[in-house]
Amino acid sequence: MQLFHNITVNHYLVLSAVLFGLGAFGVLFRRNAIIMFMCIELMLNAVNLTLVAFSKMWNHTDGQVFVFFIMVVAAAEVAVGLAILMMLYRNLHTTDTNVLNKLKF
Amino acid sequence: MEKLVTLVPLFPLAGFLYIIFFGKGFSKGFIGTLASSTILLSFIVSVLVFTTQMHGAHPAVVKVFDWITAGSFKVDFSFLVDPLSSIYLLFITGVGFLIHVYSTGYMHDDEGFSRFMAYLNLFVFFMLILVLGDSYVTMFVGWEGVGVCSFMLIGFWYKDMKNNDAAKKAFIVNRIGDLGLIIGMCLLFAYTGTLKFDDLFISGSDISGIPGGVATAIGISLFIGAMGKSAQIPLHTWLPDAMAGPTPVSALIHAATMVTAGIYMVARSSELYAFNEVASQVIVWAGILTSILGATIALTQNDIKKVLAYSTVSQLGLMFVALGMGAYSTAVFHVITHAFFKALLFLGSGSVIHGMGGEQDIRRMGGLKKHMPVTHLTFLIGTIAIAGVFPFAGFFSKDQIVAVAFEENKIVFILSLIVSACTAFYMFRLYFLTFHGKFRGTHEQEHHLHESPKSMTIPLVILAALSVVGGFIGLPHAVGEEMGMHWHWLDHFLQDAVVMPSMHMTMGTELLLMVIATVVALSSIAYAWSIYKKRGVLADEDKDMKSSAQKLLYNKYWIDEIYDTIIRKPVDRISDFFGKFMEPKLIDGLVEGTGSLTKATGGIFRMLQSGSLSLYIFVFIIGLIAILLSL
Amino acid sequence: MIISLLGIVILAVDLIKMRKLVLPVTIAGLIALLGSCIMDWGHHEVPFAQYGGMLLFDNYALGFTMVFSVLAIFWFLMTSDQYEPTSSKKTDLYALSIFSICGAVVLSSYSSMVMLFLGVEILSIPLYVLAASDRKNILSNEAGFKYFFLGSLASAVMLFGIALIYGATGTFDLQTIATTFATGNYSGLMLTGCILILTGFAFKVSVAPFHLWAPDVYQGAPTTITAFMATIVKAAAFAGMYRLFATSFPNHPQVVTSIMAVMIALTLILSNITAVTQTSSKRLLAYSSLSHAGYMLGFVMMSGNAPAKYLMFYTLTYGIASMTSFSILQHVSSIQGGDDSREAFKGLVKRNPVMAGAMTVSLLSMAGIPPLSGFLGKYYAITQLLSGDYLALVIIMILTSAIAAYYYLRLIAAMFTPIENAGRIMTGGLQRGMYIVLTLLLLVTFFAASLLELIEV
Amino acid sequence: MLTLLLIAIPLFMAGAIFVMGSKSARQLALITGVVELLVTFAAIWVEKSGNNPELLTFNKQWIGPLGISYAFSLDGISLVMVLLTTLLLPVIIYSSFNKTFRNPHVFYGLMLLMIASMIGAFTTSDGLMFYIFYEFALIPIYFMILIWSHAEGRARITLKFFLYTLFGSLFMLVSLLYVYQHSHSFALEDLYAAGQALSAYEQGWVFAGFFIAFAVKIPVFPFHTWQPATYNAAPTAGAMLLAGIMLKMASYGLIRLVLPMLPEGVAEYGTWALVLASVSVLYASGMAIVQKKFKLLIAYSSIAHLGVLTAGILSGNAQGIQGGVMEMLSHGIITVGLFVVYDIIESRMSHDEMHRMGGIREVNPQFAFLFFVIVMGSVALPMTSGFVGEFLLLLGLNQYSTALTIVAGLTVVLGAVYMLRSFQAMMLGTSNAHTQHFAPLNQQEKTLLYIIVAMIVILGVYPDPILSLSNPSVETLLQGIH
Repeated sequence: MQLFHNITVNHYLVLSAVLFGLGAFGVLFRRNAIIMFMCIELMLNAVNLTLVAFSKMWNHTDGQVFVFFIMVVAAAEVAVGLAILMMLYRNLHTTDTNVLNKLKF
Repeated sequence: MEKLVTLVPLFPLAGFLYIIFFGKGFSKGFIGTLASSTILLSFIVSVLVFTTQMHGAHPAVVKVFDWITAGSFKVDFSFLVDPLSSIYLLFITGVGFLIHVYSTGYMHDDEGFSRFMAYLNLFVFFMLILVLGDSYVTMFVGWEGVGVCSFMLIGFWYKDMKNNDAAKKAFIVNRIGDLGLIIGMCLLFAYTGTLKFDDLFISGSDISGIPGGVATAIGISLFIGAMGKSAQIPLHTWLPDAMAGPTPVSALIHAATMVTAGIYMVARSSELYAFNEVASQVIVWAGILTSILGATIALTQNDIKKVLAYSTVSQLGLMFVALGMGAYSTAVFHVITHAFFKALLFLGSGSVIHGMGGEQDIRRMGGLKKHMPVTHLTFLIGTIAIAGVFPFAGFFSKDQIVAVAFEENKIVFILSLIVSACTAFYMFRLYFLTFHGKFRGTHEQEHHLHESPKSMTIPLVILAALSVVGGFIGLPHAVGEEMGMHWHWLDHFLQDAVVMPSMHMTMGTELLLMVIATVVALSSIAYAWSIYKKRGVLADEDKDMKSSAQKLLYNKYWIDEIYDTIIRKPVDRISDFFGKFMEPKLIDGLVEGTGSLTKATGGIFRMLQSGSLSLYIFVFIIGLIAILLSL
Repeated sequence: MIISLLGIVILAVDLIKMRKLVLPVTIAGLIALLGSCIMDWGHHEVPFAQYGGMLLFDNYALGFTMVFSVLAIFWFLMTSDQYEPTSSKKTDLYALSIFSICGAVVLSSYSSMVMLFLGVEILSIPLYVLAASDRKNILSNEAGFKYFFLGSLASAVMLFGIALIYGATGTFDLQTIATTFATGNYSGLMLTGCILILTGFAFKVSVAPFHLWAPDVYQGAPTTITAFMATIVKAAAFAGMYRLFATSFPNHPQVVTSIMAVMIALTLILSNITAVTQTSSKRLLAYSSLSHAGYMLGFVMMSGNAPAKYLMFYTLTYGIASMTSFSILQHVSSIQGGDDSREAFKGLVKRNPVMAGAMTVSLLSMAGIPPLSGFLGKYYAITQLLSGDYLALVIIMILTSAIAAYYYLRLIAAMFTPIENAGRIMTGGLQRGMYIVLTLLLLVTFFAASLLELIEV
Repeated sequence: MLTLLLIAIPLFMAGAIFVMGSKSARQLALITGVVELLVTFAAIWVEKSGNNPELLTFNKQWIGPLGISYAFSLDGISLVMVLLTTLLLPVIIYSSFNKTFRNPHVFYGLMLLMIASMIGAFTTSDGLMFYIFYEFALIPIYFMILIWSHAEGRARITLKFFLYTLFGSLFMLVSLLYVYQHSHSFALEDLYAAGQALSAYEQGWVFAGFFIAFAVKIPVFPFHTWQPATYNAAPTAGAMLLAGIMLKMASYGLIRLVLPMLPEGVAEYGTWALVLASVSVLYASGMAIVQKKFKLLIAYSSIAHLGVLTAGILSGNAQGIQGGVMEMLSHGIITVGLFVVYDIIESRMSHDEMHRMGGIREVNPQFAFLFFVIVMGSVALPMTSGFVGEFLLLLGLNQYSTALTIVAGLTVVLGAVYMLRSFQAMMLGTSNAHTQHFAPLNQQEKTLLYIIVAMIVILGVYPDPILSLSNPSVETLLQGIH
């Protein structure tokens, strides 16, 4: 347990930065829309983590309140996103984003 | 009294306007009388003005109206009445009147008669403005005005493109001179702040402040203007071509009046030249060269008017010699006498041409003596006068020039003697070939031969008389004393207007020079007589000209051809280059190029918008990283 | 104030029932909103706080709300004939658009990062749907998807930024943040956060290099929606951005400014030059609206000293112009069976003079030709930049605006080139009315610009 | 007040004509033109009489903090320019009477709109207002050419014209704003003060901005390539408006804005501009010599003349400016005259290729005579309006550089070359199959030509009213500099 006692806010920051980066790279390199959603969620969670860490640091709860907001919004976003994806799937029968290049130049 | 001078140019103008706008439907007789009478009226007024000047009235400036105002530059439209302008008035209106009368006869059968008279009136108007103007600008008005009149009159028979080309050439060559004149005026204004004669010369003499180099530049550029008008090398080529116009025009414009505008202008600026050695030398040499050139070419010409034209060129050259040597009044003297006898000769030739039904080639003439006695007699007088035989008008004026040359520069002196020798020769060649021997023209021409009507012969007679006595206004000292007459009257008359040379020549030399001049003249007359009268030699046809010298002269030193190759062709070629390449390809190409360049870059930028989501994300994140790194 | 805000929300909810009344009610609501703004105007010495001071209705907010409502009114009126009055689509459309207008209002009035975030999302989420609202049309789907996806990515980035700033300052309140780093020497955390938020906004307002989505989405989305996005949404995004930078980072370090400068330059060059090669007029207008984003960013960049009213003026005039052009484009291309190339506009002057006139004026206004208000807007932008000695930027602006004139004029020229067998295009009286009004507005605002000097924002 | 009237009348009438529709549009337009002329005369009378000058100025704060205001004032120079506009307006309108346009009310509406904005530019005493009017005048003419031209690829040509001039004037905007940064007001006198306060080097750059803008519009080599094509494409009335009045806004701008604002910039860093102007005399003359079409000849000849104009004005002394003012007036009249001649020929021959004509004088001497007078005006013969202007310009230019004067002065020679060539080719010689049925002038054409010829001659013989009108203003302008 000693191990976990000297964990400072910086560790959290690093962790969330890593998470955020992971999400970003996921978005960057995956082609499957679903996976890409996941990555974005990952990024959002990274943000949440940061906020919580900070609100602990400043020890007041604003940050944590904000986290809830984020969760709600994220949920809404995902709902919309999935709806659009459904529609897309209905028209294209795939979730590969590479096919989405009708609009160009 | 001076106020009246405004009327002098007014009459001809009125005549012009009336004929142009209301002249329709009037008889030729009426038009002719109207046109001539306007000039007569001006002549009368001129006489009045002249007499006042003769009785020593002070030079006066008569303001007509405000004209140009620009900051410190202010020019009124106003006239300067002084001895110089008044004497010019006199012979312009005088000779002008005679030639108007002559024209009523000469042009009688031409359908453009009234137009012709109108143009003549307009010309006289501008000529009067030229000599009356009290500043270079006002003078320039007349200067250009006579130019355009000569354009209209040379190209009077506009259906023949040859005439139009001659007219255009005259106008454009004159324009080159005018550019010089304009530059001269600009410089003058830049250094003195005025262009009025009385500020510059008479009262103020602001010109003393001009640095020497600039003064030379001014002198020369003004002289370039004179070259254009008075047909001096290298701008002389237009004058012979100008003979395409009706003969009265040649007489009035291209012999008596307009072409002497250059002399007038230089004389007017005598203060400027008097103390300017370089410019004066330029004038002398340009003058004497032109004189030689004209005289030599005239030796071989076979077109009666061309001969007279080249003789005019060479006479003008002599006048410039006088000017360049500081003998301004002498030049004016020669201008006047020349106006008399050259007008006479041209009108005479006109009468001949009229009689010959338009024929101008002396090789088709001969023996006209018996057919047209009056013409013959007057023409002979004119010939003697120009040849410079005592006591005809030409003798005195020319002799004065020679005398000055003797004083100033021996080489020029010799050359001027050669010129007068040539003059005597070609004039008598012309005379003999035209009036003596047997008729060489066609039969219907011979049948058609007749003496010209009174309206033409009377002016001839009057001018002949003037050519005889005209010289007495400038009798040399020696002769003057002998005859107990007023000598150098003209010089005394002009001394307020122009700078006077300091001539101190013993009577002995004066007489000697006269003798030399007379001998030269008489001997070459005799030579001409021996060839063309005694041996009855005829002028060669174009084809059988042998000696290259003869060819050279006959083709006028090929100067026109040379100009064609070194000026006209290059200009055309350059313009062509502009039109074909520079404009469409180069300049517009650059303009259009920017447009197509933009399009091209647009094409490249489009590629960024490939439409693939992954690229967009990639760019997004790269951008983000880039920014973060830039911190 | 808040009443009318709620009013819209309620209205939007109960739309689902009485469909006939939708339009009138909406308009009424918006007019009420407008009215209340005008009434509350000027009491800015005691700003009108909501939600425990998380929304702050100062003149800035009121001003922008007015801009939104004006634009919205026009938009509703012009699009009123797009859908038959009793389709469910229509009501959804209205509801969603009104929601996102709420988002816009929030964005113009937030005083806390939380509200900022919420505003952005409320603004965006309905738009994702709207963009994709043409269900059968693959292009529309694609547009919706791209927009949604990149949008959420951007909001994630923005959120991270917010989080960092929270970390650096321990508050979400704009004023407090400002005071924490009033000196202007930011901690790394703060700066990073600031940049991240900037990036997020840069995406929303579509300035380079975060603009790539915009042309595709604008082209793919139904034209009416494009009009909505290009005008109201853009205005809202800028309102939010400006508010943030004006209040929280009034004296942000040079690097931020220079980043913006680069963004502006990139945007202007890329958008204008790419626009030259466009064949589809819709996409052309998309690029043109990008280039305008460049100008508006100029105001944000100078937010230190540039009064907000110039931005308002720009958004309003630009909004009017581009809304008009989009809606005319919509008419024409629908007549031409979806063809929106320059050909489609040939001979418009014969086929419908009013339309042609309105289109011409709006295009010229966007090109910034005096005496159309577009010129004044650009003029303000340029003067702002000059006052900060960004001569290079100004030069770029001017060069590119010449390029812009090129593509606008080609469209105009097309409208005035006669064609044979030109059938007239019919427009509803309402539309015709709107066009005339808008045209006049574009002219009048130029001369009325003196009013701008009276108001204090 | 009168100034406001001058702008308001055409503005209002434009609207009125537009609303009232096609019938009697031209008559209304003509009446407007005449009324404008009368108002101008009234203004001139007020200026000359010297009492209650407040009639000539109008000043209303527009955008205070930005220092923009609706400020108009008529001094001598402006009055001459306004006179130019209002003299030519009736002529131009009347010259279009023998033509039938598709919906004329739009045509004349636009024309009057343009007139209004040009008068605005000539009379405003606010820098930005000048820019605005200057720019706005583009729009009507653009549409006039675009819609009423029959030329091939007019869309392209007009686009080029519009973009080119717009592009140029944007540089002016930058320069203007740059000075504004120091003056914080667009009132001209403030701009003058601020501009003169700049270092000569800065002034040089600001001048460059202005000059490019104006050089495109005047136009000066090498920025001229839009012009001949545009003239060629434009309906004659449009070409007249362009050449006669509109392009004068630029040269007026040189006098009104550049010289007083950036004297040192022009004097020390402006040489290149004068050189360009002088070169364009030669270049355009060369181009004019090779032209086959009369309309293009007119275009290039006017470039040549305006080259002299530009150089003379930039020499920045009283003679140059006075000459500029005079030349603008006379060049406007003469160019319009030449276009009238073109119209007459074109309407009869249905082409304007000079080498295919000839002998028209034989068939129609009256026309030939009037044409000849106009030609003489164009070659700046004394006693025509052309001379006074050109002579003063050269007089002024010479004080800057004699070399340039010689170059620019060559217009005296070359002008004669191309004008006489064309006159000879078209009018002289014997008539051919094309020309022998050259119809006599009808009443309208006679009237037009006589009016123009009268203007040319009267202004040439007695230019004093114009010169003495502008001279005081020019001198005050120059006092402002030194």
